[in-house]
Amino acid sequence: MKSKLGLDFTKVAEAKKIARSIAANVQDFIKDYSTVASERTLCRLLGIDGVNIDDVPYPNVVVDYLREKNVLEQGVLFWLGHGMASTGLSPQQLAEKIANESFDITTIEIQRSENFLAALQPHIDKAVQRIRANRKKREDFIANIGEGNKPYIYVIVATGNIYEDVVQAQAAAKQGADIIAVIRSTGQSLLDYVPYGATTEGFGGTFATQENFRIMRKALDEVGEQEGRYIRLCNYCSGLCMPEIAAMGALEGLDVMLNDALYGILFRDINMQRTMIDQYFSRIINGFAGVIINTGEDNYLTTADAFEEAHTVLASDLINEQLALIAGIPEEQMGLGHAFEMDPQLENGFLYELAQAQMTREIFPKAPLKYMPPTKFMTGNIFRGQLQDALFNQVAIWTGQGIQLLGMMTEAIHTPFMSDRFLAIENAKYIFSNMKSIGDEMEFKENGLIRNRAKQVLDETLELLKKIDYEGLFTALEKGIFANVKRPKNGGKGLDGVFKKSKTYHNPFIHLMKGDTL
Amino acid sequence: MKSKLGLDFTKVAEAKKIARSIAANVQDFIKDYSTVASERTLCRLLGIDGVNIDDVPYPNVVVDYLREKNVLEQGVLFWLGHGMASTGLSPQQLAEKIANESFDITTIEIQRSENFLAALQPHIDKAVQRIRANRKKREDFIANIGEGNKPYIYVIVATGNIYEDVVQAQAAAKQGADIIAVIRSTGQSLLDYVPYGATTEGFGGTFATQENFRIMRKALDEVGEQEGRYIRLCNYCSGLCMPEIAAMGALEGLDVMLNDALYGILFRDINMQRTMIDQYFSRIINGFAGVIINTGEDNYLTTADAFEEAHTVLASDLINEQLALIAGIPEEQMGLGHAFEMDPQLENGFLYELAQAQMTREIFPKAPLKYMPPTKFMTGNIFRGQLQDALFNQVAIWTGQGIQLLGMMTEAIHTPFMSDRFLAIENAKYIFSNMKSIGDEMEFKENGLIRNRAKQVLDETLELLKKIDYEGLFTALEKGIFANVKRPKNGGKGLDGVFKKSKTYHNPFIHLMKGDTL
Amino acid sequence: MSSGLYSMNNKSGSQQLNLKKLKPYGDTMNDGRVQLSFTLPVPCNDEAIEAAKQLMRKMGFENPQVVFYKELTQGFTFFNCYGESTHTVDYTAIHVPKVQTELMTMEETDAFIRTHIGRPLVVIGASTGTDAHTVGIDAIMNMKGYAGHYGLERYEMFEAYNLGSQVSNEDFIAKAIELNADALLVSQTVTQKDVHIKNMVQLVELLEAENLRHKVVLVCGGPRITHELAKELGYDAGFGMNSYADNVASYLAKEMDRRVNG
Amino acid sequence: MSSGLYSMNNKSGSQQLNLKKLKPYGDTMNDGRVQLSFTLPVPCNDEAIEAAKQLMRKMGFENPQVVFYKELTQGFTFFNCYGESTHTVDYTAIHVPKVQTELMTMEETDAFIRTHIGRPLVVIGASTGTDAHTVGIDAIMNMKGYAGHYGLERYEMFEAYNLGSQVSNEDFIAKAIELNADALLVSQTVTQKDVHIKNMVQLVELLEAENLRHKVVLVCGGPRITHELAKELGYDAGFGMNSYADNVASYLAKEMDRRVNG
Ligand code: B12
Ligand code: B12
Ligand SMILES: Cc1ncc(COP(=O)(O)O)c(C=O)c1O
Ligand SMILES: Cc1ncc(COP(=O)(O)O)c(C=O)c1O
Repeated sequence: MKSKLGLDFTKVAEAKKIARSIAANVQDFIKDYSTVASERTLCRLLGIDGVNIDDVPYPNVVVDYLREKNVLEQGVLFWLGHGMASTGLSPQQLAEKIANESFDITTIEIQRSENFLAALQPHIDKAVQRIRANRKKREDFIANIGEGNKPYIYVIVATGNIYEDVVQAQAAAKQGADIIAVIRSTGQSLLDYVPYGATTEGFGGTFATQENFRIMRKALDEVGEQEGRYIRLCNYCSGLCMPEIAAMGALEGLDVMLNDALYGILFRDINMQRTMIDQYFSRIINGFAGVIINTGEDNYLTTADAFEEAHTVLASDLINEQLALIAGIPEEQMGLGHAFEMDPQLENGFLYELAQAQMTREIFPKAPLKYMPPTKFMTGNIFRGQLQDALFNQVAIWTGQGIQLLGMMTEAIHTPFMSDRFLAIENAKYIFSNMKSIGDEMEFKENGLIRNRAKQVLDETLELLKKIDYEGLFTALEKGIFANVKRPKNGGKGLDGVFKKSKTYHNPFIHLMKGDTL
Repeated sequence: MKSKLGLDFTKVAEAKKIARSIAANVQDFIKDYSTVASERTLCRLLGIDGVNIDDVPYPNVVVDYLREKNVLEQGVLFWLGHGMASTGLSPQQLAEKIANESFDITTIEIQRSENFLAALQPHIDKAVQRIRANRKKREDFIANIGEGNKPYIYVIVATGNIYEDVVQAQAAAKQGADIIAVIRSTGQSLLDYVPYGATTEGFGGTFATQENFRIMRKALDEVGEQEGRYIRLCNYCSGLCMPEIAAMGALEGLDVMLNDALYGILFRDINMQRTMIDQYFSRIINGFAGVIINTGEDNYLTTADAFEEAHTVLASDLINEQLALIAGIPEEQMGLGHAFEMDPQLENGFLYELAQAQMTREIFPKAPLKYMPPTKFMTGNIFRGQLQDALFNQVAIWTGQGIQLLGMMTEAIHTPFMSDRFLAIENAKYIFSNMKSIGDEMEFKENGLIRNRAKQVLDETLELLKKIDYEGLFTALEKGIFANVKRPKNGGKGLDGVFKKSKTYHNPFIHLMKGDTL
Repeated sequence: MSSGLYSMNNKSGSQQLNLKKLKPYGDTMNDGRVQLSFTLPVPCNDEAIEAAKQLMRKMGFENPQVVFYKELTQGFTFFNCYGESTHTVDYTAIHVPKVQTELMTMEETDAFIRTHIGRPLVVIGASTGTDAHTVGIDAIMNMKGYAGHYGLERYEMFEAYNLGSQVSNEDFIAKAIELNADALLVSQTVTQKDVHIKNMVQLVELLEAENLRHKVVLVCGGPRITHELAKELGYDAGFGMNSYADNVASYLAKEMDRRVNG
Repeated sequence: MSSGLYSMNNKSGSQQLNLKKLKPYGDTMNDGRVQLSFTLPVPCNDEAIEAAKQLMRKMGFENPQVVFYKELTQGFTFFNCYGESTHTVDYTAIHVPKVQTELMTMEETDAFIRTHIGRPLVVIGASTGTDAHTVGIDAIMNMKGYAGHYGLERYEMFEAYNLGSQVSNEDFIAKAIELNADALLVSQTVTQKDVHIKNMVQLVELLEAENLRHKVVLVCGGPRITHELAKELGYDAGFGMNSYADNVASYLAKEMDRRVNG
C-alpha cells in the first residue's frame, strides 16, 4: 500500500532497527531475573488457586514462604516439582499444606531431575491445554457466528460491582460494543496479590479476580450468541501482578489485556526493573493465549502536551513493539496505544490528529491499534464533550484504527452511566457509518499541513530513539523522557520482589508458550 | 479556480442559460402587473406610516380605499402625486385624511404631469437617500470596525417578545454570532398587512414590524461596537407583504432578508402570480439596500427526500439566481439556499452532503450561500442532535459556505433557549477552528463517490431545467416539481390583490433602485 | 500479612429493584442519578452556583453537583449538573389513559368496517390554525403513508380528505358539514406559547356551538400531543410521536362500531 | 376590516426578574425551563413514560415533557425531558462559605509572609490514598504552575514539598512531622463511591490521634472539592475547579498570619 502521507519508509525501518536495539538491551537484563509475581504466576498455571483463612491467596502463601526461607531464587517450580515428586500431592494440596500446617517444603529431599520434571508435566500440560482450548473456542465462535467490524467499539464498565457490571456490559453489547473492558478498582495495580472471588465493592472500577473474569466471560458469551457477534472481554494486567493476571486471563478466555510496564512505571510508580521482568512473562502468556495486548502510550498525553510530545508516543510504541516481538507476540495482537488529546482550542488540531493517526496506522500496518479518546480536555460541558468524541471517532474511521476506546461525554465527571455508554456507542456508530468510505475518498495535499506534520513527528521520533538507545531505556526513564515523569531505577514499588534466578531455576512455560500462535 | 470535483463547467453554463430563459418567461408576465402589497410598499417609501384608530396601517387604508374605488390600476403614486400637487399635503397627511375624514382622493383634479412628478420627487429622494445612508453606515462600520469571518454564524431568536429577543440576540452576538434572524410569529406571512409598533406576544416568533426592526437594529449596533464586529440583522419578507417588508428593512438598515416567492407558494400556499410580482419589486429594494437575500430551497428537503431530490434544490437555486439578476441583485448578495438534510442512517451520507455542498459552492462562486442545518431528522435526542449539527458545520467549513444557519440540538423540541444557542455557537466555533484548513488540505479521489455524486446531481438538474423551460415555471409548479408540493396557478392566497397596471401607472423606484450597488 | 489487607469482603448488600419505589438509575440500582441543565438569570459567581444547588435540593436532589457553568451573557449563567433524586414513583400504581384499541392491519380494519358498519367512513384531516406543518397529517392520510404504514387514503373503507395546512377552524367545520364527516383529524405541531391549546379548544367550542361535537369522532395528533391532553381538551383521542395510520384507523373503526352498534 | 384582525396589542405583561424568587430561564424570564435526562429501570412503554413524568412532577415540574426515550437494554429506559420548574430560590439570602481571602500576586504574598511571619512556610502536598492523579497537585505546587499561575515552588517564601501521588495518610503525616510542616495540601480526584471522603476523614482522624491537627493548616483540593465540603470534613479550607497556586498561597499567608499574630 502506498503511503497516503508520503512517509519515508527508510526512516521507519531505521526507527524500528534502533527500537530493536533498545529492546534487546532491556531483554539482556531481564533474562537473568524473576519476581514474586512471576513465581505466583507459575503457581496459578499449575492450578493453585483460592485463599487461606486470612484471605491470603495460596500463590502468595507459597511464594512468600519460599522467600522467607530464602530459597526463591531456585524458582517455585523447583520446589513444587520436588514437593510433588516426594509427597505425591498436587500443587494445590502442597499450597494448602504450607498454608495450614506450616509444612516446610524447603526441607524435602531433592529428587532426580526426571522425577521432578515428570511430576510437573501433567500440570503444565493441563494449563497449556486449557489455554489452547480457550483460544480455539474464541476462534470457532468468530468463524461460526461472527464478530464486529473494525474499529472495534470498546467501552468500559466500572461500577465496582461485578453483577452490576454484567448488566451494563450486556446492555453495551446489545447497543453495539465489540469489547467490554472491566476497569479495575483504583489502587489494585499496587496490590502485590490478586483478590479472590466475586466482588461487589470497588472504587472507580471492579477488582480483577479470576471469578469476576469467569462471570463476565459467561455473560458476554451469552449476549454474544444473542447478538450473533463475538464480544471480547478486556482487563488489565499492568501493575504488581502483571503475569499473574495474564495467566488468569488466559485461563478464563480473556481477549484483550492492558499490558504495559511503562504505564506502571510512569503512572503507578512501580519499580522499572520489577515490572519489565514481569512484563516479559506476562506477554508470553498473552501471546500464547491469543490475547491482544494494549499498551498505554495514550496516557503520556494526559500529563504531557499532545502536540509537543507526539513523538514520544511513537517512540514508545516502537519500543513496545520490539519488546512484544521478543516475548513472541505477533503483530496482529499488538494493540499499540495512541490518543486524540490535543487541545480543542488548537487551530487545525483535527488535521494534526488525523496526520498522527494515519502515520501510526502506516508504521504498524498489521497492528490492531488502540486509539484513546480525548480525556484531558474533556470538561463538565457534556454537550461539547460529545463533539470532541465525534471528531475522535472520525479520525478513527478515516485512518482505520483497530480498537476504538469510546470517549464518554461525562469523562470529566464520573465513570460512565449506562446512558453515557449508549450515547457514546450511538455517536461512534453514526460516524462510522455516515463517513464509512472517507479514508478511501480523500487524498492529502502534497506538502500540506498533514503530510508535513507526519514527517516532523517521524523525524523527531528518530532523534529521540537514538538518544534512548545511546543511554539505555532505564536511564532515559530516569530522565523523564516519557510523559514528563521521572522515575529512579531503584525507586518505586515492588523492587523487593525481584530476584536473580539461580542456575537451577526452571520455567518451561517460556519455551512452551513463546511464539505459539494458531 | 480549478474544480475540486472535476465538474464540467460547460454543463454549468448550459444550466444557467436554461434558467435564464425560465426566468425571462416569468418576468414577461410580471412586468404588466402590480399588487396591493407593492402599492402599499410605495406608500411606505413615501413616508406613510402608523395606524388608524382601528389599528389598520395607513398604507392599507390608502390602498384599500383606492381598490374599493376601482382606481388602483393607475397605481398609488398616481393618486398620491396628484393629491399632493392639488392639496399641498404630504403623503402621510393625505393618508390620515383618507382614513379619518373619508377624504375622496379619487375625485381631485388631475394635474399636469410635471406638477405631479414634482410633488412626488422630494419624497422619493428622501426614501432613496435614507436607504443609501443606511447602506453607507453598514459599509463604514465594516470597514472601520470589522466583521466576522465566513461562514457567518447565523442564529435565530424567536421568543415572541422583541425585548426578550434583544436579550437573546445580544447574548448570541457576544458568543460569536454574526447574523441574528428574528423569526416571525407563525402565520404572519399570511397577513395582508404589516403589524405596527413594538410587539411582545408572538407564537414561535416575533412579529416583523418596523418598530421591532428599529429596536433590534439599535441593539445589534450597540453590541457590535462592544464586540468590534458588525452584527447583521435578518428578517423575512416572503409572504403576502413581501415588498412592504423589504422596504421597511431598507429603511431600518436590515442586512439579510429571506426573500423567496417559491417558499411562499410551496409552504404557505400563497398564490404564485401574486408572490412572483411582489418578489420582483421586493428584490429590487433588497438589492438597492445592499441586503443579502436568502432563498428557501432548503425547505424542499423537509418534505422531499434529500438524496433523491438534490437536483431540485440546484435547479431552483439556478432559477432564483436568474430571477434575482433580473431584479438587479448582484451575485455577492445572493444567499442561495441549500441544506444538510440526509437521513443520518444513510451510509456515507456525509460524503454525499460534502459533494453537494462543494458542487453548490463551485456553481455559485461569488454567492454567500445560505446553508441550512439538519432539521427533518433531528429528534428529541439532543445528544445525537449535537453530532448531526457538528457534521453540518464540518461540511460548511470544508466547502466554504457563506451563511451558516446554525443547527440547534433542540430542533425537534422548541424554538431555541438561550443556552441552546450558546451550545450551537460553541459547536460551530470549535469545528470551524479545529478544521480550519481542511478544505485546502483535501483532494477528492478521481472517480470516487464524491465526484460521481456531484456529476450525477448536475446531470439531473440539467434534465429538470429543460423540462421546466419547456412547460414554464408556473405549470411546473402546478405539477409539483419542487418539494413534492402541487399548487394551482389560480389557487392559494392573495390572488385578489393582483391587478394589471394601466398605461398611466408609474413607479419610478424601479428605475432608481435597480442595479444601483456601491 | 494482615487479613485486613487482603480482605475483599462484600461490604454493602447489592441494591434491589423495587417497582413501588422506582428511582432513576445511573450505574447502580437506586442510585437516583439524574443529569440536568438550566440557566439562571444571575451573573456567574459562587452565589449563582449555590443557587443552582439550592434549586436542585428543592427538586429533591441529594448531593447536587454543578459540573459546568458558564456565563452566557451578562447576568445569565448556564449550569450542567448531576444529582441523586430522592423522589420515587410507584410504578405498580401507574395507569395510563390509552387509546384502548388493539391494532389491526389495513386489511383487518377494512374488513371490520365492512362487517360492522357496512359503509366507508368519511374522514377529514387538516393541520389547523396557522400551523403549516403538513408532514404529520400527510403521514396519516396520504396514500403512500409513512415509515412503512400506508395512509388512510389507501384503505378501501375510508373516504379520506386531506385539507392540508393553515386551515381555519371555521373552514374545517364547513367542510365537515359539507361532506357529512364521521371523523375529524386535527394535526398540531407548533406548540409555542400553547398556541395549539388555544386553537384546539376553539375548535371544540365551535363544534359545540354548531351542535356537531357529539356527531363526530374528534381526534388530534402531533409530536407533543398525548391522549391525556386530548381528553382534557375535549377530544375523543390523541396520538403522539410514533403513531401511524393503522393506529388511528383501528381506533376509528372500533369507536364508530361502538357508537353505531352500541 | 375589523379592528380585531389588525390588533397586535400586548396581551400579557412582560415577566420581571425577581431575585427573591429566582427561577430557571429558557427563553423568557421566569419560564422555569430545565432539561433533564435519566434512566429508569423499567421496560420502554407508556407506563414508563408516565413514570418519568410523575417523577418530574414530584421534582416540582409543571408540564413535564418526555421528548425522547429509548430502551437501553431490556428493562432500562432512557429519557430526555424538559419541564418548567415551579421551585424558586431566594438569591438575596444566599451566603456561600468562601475562603475569605483577597487574592494577592506571588510578589505580594512573598512580601506579606516576609513582613508578617519572617520565615518561609513549609508546605507539603500530595495526592493521597490510592489516588494517582498528580496533575492537580502539580498545578498547585510545581515551579511552572498551570494556566499561567506559577506554583508554590516558585515562591520565595514557601518551602514546598510535592510528595506526588498514592501517598498513604500515614506516610504523609510522617513527612509532615519530619519537615515540621506548617501546612498540608491534599489533592483528591477520584470520588467514586465517596472514596475521597473516607480517605480525607481518615487523615483528620490520624492527625488528631497524633495531636497534630491544630498545629497545621489543613487544605484540600480537587475538581469535586468545595470549601463547604472541606469544612464539613474538618479541613481549614477547600479549593475546587479553577483554583490556582495564588489562591492557596494568599490563603496560607493570611491564615498563618492570623494564627501567629492573632
Ligand atoms: C418540516 C418542518 C417545517 C417545514 C414544514 C413543511 C411542511 N409542509 O410540513 C417548514 C420549513 C415549512 C417549517 C416551517 C416552520 N416551522 Co417547522 N419544523 C419542521 C420540522 C423540521 C419537522 C416536522 C416534521 O415534518 N416531522 C415529521 C412528522 C412525520 O412528524 P410529526 O409531525 O410529529 O407527525 C407524526 C406524529 O406526531 C403523528 N401525527 C401528527 N399529526 C397527526 C394528526 C393525527 C390526527 C394523528 C392521528 C397523528 C398525527 O403522526 C406522525 C407520524 O408518526 C420540525 C423539527 C423537527 N425535527 O421535529 C420543525 C418545527 C416543528 N417547526 C417549528 C416552527 C416554530 C416553525 C415555524 C413556525 C418557524 C417560523 N416562525 O418561521 C415555521 C412556520 C410554520 C408554521 N406556522 O406552522 C418548531 C415548533 C416549535 C414548537 N414546539 O412550537 C419546530 C419543532 C422547530 C423548532 N425547534 O423551532 N417547519
Ligand atoms: C489525567 C487523568 C488520569 C491520568 C492521571 C495522570 C496523572 N499523573 O495525574 C491517568 C491516565 C493515570 C488516570 C488514571 C485513572 N483515572 Co483518571 N483522569 C484523568 C483526567 C483525564 C484528567 C484529570 C486532570 O489531570 N485534570 C487537570 C487538573 C489540572 O485538574 P484538577 O485535578 O481538577 O486540579 C485543579 C483543581 O481541582 C485544583 N486542585 C486539585 N488538587 C488540588 C489540591 C489543592 C491543595 C488545591 C489547593 C487545589 C487543587 O487545582 C487544579 C488547577 O485548577 C480525568 C478526566 C477529566 N477530564 O477531568 C480522569 C478521571 C479523574 N480519572 C478517573 C478515574 C476513575 C481514573 C482511574 C481510577 C481509572 C481506573 N480505574 O483505571 C485511573 C487510576 C488512577 C487512580 N487510582 O487515581 C475518573 C474519576 C471519576 C470519579 N469522579 O471518581 C475521571 C473523572 C475520568 C472518568 N470519568 O472516569 N487518570
Ligand atoms: C497500559 C495500562 N495499564 C493499566 C491501566 C490502568 O491502571 P490501574 O489499574 O493501575 O489504574 C491503564 C490505564 O489506562 C493503562 O493504560
Ligand atoms: C425563504 C423563506 N421565507 C420565509 C420563511 C419563513 O416563513 P414564515 O414567516 O412564513 O413562517 C422561510 C422559512 O424558513 C424561508 O425559508
